Amino acid sequence: MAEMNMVEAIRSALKLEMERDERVIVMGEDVGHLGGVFRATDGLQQFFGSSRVIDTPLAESVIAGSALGLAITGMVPVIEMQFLGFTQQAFHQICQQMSRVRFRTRGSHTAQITIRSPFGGGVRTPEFHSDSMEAQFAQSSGLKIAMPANPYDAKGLLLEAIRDPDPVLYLEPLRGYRLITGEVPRDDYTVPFGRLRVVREGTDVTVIAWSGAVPVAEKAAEIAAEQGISAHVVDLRTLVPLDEEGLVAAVEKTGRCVVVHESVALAGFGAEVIAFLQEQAFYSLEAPMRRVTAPDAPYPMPGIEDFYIPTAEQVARAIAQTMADQ
Amino acid sequence: MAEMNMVEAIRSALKLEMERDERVIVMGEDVGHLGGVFRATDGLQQFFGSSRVIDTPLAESVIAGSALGLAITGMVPVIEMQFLGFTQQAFHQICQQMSRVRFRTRGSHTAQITIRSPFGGGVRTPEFHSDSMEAQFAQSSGLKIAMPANPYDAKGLLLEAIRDPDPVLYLEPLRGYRLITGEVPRDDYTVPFGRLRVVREGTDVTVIAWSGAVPVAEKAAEIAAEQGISAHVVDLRTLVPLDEEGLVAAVEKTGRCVVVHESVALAGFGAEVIAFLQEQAFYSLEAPMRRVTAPDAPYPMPGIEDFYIPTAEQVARAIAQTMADQ
Amino acid sequence: MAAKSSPPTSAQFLPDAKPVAPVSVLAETGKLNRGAKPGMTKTAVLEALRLMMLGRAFDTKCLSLQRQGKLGTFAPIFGQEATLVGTAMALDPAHDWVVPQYRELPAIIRQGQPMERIALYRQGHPDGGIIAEGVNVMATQVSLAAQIPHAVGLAWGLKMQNRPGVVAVYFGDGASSEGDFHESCNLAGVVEAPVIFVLQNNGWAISTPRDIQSGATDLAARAPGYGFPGVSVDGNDLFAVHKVTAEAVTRARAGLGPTLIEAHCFRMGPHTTADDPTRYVDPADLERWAKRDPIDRVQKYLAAEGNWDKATEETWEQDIAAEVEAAFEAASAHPRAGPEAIYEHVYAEPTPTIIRQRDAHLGGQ
Amino acid sequence: MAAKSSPPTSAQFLPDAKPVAPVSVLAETGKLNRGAKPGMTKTAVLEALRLMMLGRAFDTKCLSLQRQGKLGTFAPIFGQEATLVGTAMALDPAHDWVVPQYRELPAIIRQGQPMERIALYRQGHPDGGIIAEGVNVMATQVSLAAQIPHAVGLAWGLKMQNRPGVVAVYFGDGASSEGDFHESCNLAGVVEAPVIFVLQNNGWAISTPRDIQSGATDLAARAPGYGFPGVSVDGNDLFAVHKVTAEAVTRARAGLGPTLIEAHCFRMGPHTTADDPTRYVDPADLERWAKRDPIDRVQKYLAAEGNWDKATEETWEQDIAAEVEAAFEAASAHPRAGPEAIYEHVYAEPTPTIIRQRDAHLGGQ
Ligand SMILES: Cc1ncc(C[n+]2csc(CCOP(=O)(O)OP(=O)(O)O)c2C)c(N)n1
Ligand SMILES: Cc1ncc(C[n+]2csc(CCOP(=O)(O)OP(=O)(O)O)c2C)c(N)n1
Ligand SMILES: [Mg+2]
Ligand SMILES: [Mg+2]
Repeated sequence: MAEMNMVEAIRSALKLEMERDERVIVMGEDVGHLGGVFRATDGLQQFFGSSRVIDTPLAESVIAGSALGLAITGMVPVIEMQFLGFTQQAFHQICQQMSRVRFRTRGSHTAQITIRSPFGGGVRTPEFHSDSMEAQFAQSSGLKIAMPANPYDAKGLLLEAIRDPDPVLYLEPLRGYRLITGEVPRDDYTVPFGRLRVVREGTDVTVIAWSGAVPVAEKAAEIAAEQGISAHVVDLRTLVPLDEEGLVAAVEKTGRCVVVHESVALAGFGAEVIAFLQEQAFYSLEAPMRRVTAPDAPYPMPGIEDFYIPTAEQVARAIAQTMADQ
Repeated sequence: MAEMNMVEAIRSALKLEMERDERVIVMGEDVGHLGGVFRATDGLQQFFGSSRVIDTPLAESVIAGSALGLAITGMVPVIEMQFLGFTQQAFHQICQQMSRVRFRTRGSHTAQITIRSPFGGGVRTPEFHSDSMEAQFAQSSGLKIAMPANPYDAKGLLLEAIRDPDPVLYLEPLRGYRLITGEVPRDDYTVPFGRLRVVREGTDVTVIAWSGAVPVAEKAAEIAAEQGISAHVVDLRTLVPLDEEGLVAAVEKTGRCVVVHESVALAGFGAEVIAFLQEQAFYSLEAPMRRVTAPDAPYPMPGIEDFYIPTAEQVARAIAQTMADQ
Repeated sequence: MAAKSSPPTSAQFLPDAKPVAPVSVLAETGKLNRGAKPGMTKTAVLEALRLMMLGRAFDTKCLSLQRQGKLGTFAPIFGQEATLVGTAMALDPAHDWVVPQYRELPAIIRQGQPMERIALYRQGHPDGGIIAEGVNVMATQVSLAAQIPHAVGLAWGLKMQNRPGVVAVYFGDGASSEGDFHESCNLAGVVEAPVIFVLQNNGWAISTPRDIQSGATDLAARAPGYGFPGVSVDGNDLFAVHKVTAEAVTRARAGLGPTLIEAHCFRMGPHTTADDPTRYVDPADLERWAKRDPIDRVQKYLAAEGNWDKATEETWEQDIAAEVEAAFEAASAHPRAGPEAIYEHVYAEPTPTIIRQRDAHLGGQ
Repeated sequence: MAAKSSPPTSAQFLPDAKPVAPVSVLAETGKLNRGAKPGMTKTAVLEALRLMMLGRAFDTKCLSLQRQGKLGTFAPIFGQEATLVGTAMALDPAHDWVVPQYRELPAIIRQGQPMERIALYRQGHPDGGIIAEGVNVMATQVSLAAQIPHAVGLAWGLKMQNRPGVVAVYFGDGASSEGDFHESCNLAGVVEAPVIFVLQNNGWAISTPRDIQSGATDLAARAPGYGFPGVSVDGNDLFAVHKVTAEAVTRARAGLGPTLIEAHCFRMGPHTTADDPTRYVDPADLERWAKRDPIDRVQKYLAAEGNWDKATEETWEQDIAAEVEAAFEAASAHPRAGPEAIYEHVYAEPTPTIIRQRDAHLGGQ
């Protein structure tokens, strides 16, 4: 065990897996010599050489697209997309090509590829750097989506992702890169996909979050506790596959639910969570489920981004309102 | 009034608006000399000349991106994207650029652009040609989404779209291009955005659909009627803006709801509709709302696509199940 | 184009005033150009001819099935046979790869993909997507240019692993306008990937003619902008196409990186069976290009050498027709796919969501 | 690179063995090359120098504010002044457009955008995005190469309407690897749009050096592949940059279409204030390029002509500093933005959903 922040946990997983499996390569913009703009790949090129830790030209579509070719030759590419907002340029390669190659060829060709990318706001970045767009990828059948909220899960889910025979979009909460720390085993372990994590046990209302929204939900639960409300906080960990059983159980437990995420509300993944629960746990519901999200507006300029990102206070308010609903 | 099919109604709107407003230009792959692969722009180049009806190189991103530049010079581009599946190549230009230019410049620059595109299955097309991806665009604040289900709305919504000062994604149900016919005024009229249409009055259960799913919902309502169930069918017409009031009223009326769409279930727009209604009409709900959608798999090969697209029978079954729920 | 460059400019890189003369070996008459050599053994020429004829026969059969409503939309190769076969014959199917767009039938067959699979694909059967074990081809690509990045990745991977293969990736003049073309060429130039970009300039992208597709006189002229050679070749000349591809293969195997080949040919048929080219193709062009027919040309060459006559042609045509027939019969005998096929191969293991949806669906809900 | 082209090939388009000599007018010493003319009036040279100095002073100020935590991340122009000003000075702000990436401060100022707006933008204020009435610039572009299609559309639109304008679009060597670069150049070539592609090759894309960015010897060599001229120019040479841009403007105004300019310069500062270039930039390179400083060079030239001296330099620096100071003061006096700004300008009219969300938000929910 060692105390690590998110970036360190990610780097530790990359290093471990590259040592264990020589098919694994790391590629992307500035990942090599510089070690990534957030240093997630720091030292890897020095250790593994520039044939395994590869600086690419600035071209997201061919980064994703060539990874599919590389995978077909038996390599296991781990791509860093510098910011999630810039995966839009590679949308067709990710969503239509690598995600569907298995389906299209009935398993003849597959895409064991991991795409790592930071996302989310709160660090005063320029436009696009803070965009949360996990829901846009969720429609792409064939792609898995992992979104760790803490260093332990970051390492375990990344190892699971790299070893997964299918393409995985692995999203990292930028704001938490250095802020979120925790105990992480030095050795090999994986966190299975499709199992949510109970962050905090509670009895009155279930709060569902993932990635950077988990600490917000936790803090809201503390505020709620001061008001005498016991919030049950769960972290989805992976959106695809979704822990259907776990979700239903978590909501049946309290009969009330608040979903928190950083992307806009409209057609966000929170809508899917609510629609699913509404179908599967309707009769346990004592009040309408609520969403706390960004408003349906583009991510704004740094000067006003604090008004845009859901806060613990907003979540706490939603919890209180949900409790007040009959 | 004249009897028109969908393609004719669309063409009639284009022609009318190009005559009325000389800033309007039509551009895209094969829209000029050929008149579009589905003939939606047939005859327009002959009539308006090749400087207003423009065949472009095969490059979706610059088609969308150059339209933004054109709009800033005061032109009003109406783009045809040959199939919705191929807008993924232009995703960053549509979702990050044209949709946000107003927000970014606080209204200094705007994007009066319409993007027309066919989508949806049932006509045995090759891969990607049938993909339904409206929900992926719905996360892009700044973009409006219109999805007409019949020739009257097709013309009226298209005229509204072209005149709207904001970018509009206007999606056309491929399967219905020639199959769906109806009376259409020859003259100028618009159908306002954000007002759903009641397709069929009913009292027991509300069925919500848009575009190509509307006829499916209608047929299901007929089947249900034979079983003594009175279905209230509504057509959203536009997803953005959403007719919030109309939706709540439609569901409060019956207390039961089935949402039908052709895209995959996961994070589809049906999830948003259900999440919204769950928040706003919870206390009227007598049973869980249900979704009838494509399964969470890529659009399959033509030989099995009939198993993939939601059928009236499946919707009727969902209606019956919803009625059976206590 | 020359006019475009005036007034005087300091520019060091000027567009050519007119297209370069494409590499040519076998004249339209079926005679070798003066001093030119076929560059293929007699056996290879016969194999190539057979593949070209097979390709054409297969599509002719498909066209008739399609008209009977027994087949979905497809893109016939008519007229492009020499480009496809000339390139493919320069490859070693054991090591080299073919990455197709959707109009590369004989190249795929030459790599070893069973014709039956192709028939199945055209019938709309999901199993038509299966790539036979050990066959170095990628699946049909419907999204234009999207295959080009894959090909670069394949070539790069082979190089990383010191494997001997070279990758030939096919795409059209239309596809060459897509961003993926550029990003791929550029990456390939940086990593010196053993990849050959086969740009089939058949004059059309559906109804869009070449001069609306690009302002460049030669699309092969793009290669130096990525640091590798580009060559313009008569795409209806089997020997010329084979020659320039063989050179590109040699360069790639020697570690010298990519080549861009622009093969000038003409789409003699419809874009796909859903298209009506009489709306936009000038019949005079068709006539002109018909005289340059790639199959005819090789048959004339062989006949002049005493290796081809009407009788042989008839026997071959019968054999080939039988082979095509057999492929379609085998495909038709393949068990039909049911709804369960939708839920298979989405992931290596179905997710709980997929299992729930499948069970509901197959259970009749 | 020459080695790359062997073994012998039939290719007609071969990459250059080494880069061409960039167009040069004013030597590093500040002396005109033999027979060369500045090509700008004295007044224009002084205006250009002032803009270059202003650009550098603005960024120096920003850097110090940023270090004090009073400013967000930004990309300084250090070293690229001559490329930016030499191109901008060839434009007519009344008709011509500047479409920037994010490192084009003096070009935008020259077009007429008030410095105060730029200061506001850097302070993270949403109103920093407002383009002043009648100023022909587009907004800062953060998504690389995404502005290039816009520029082509702008130029095309001006041409369609027979308006006189020309569009200069700026982007980096890194951005030139994006698909949008290619699609834009290609469309511009087809429609002969009056657009000038200003590729600022500053040697780096964050930490990625030019030779990982492309295998091409010259990026300007890409132009013929789109049917228009490409020119390589010393980007630290104000006169050379101005000359090739003026030629491109003349061509564009004459209806002869686009030009691609590759300006060779060097990023003397960090990529952005979030970057630590000491991790990857060789100090020897910085030293070498420091000797080629674009401002210094023009000052030397003017001094030799008797139009510049230390005293003038000091006065200018003080004036410029005051101007920059005033811009930041004006920006700081701008009313702060509140949460309501998030809900404004999403659409021309807010949708019911936005109104509901806004009311809930501002109502404290
Ligand atoms: C990304 C994308 N955009 C549009 C289409 C629709 N489409 C199919 S084929 C075609 C023309 C292709 O032309 P070309 O690349 O020259 O190939 P050819 O058909 O001539 O062999 C178009 C526009 C597509 N399949 N993919
Ligand atoms: C589409 C996209 N991908 C990645 C980034 C992240 N990024 C910002 S600047 C930069 C390097 C840009 O290099 P270049 O185009 O040469 O411009 P320069 O910064 O040198 O002026 C990168 C990778 C981005 N902003 N946009
Ligand atoms: Mg073509
Ligand atoms: Mg650069």
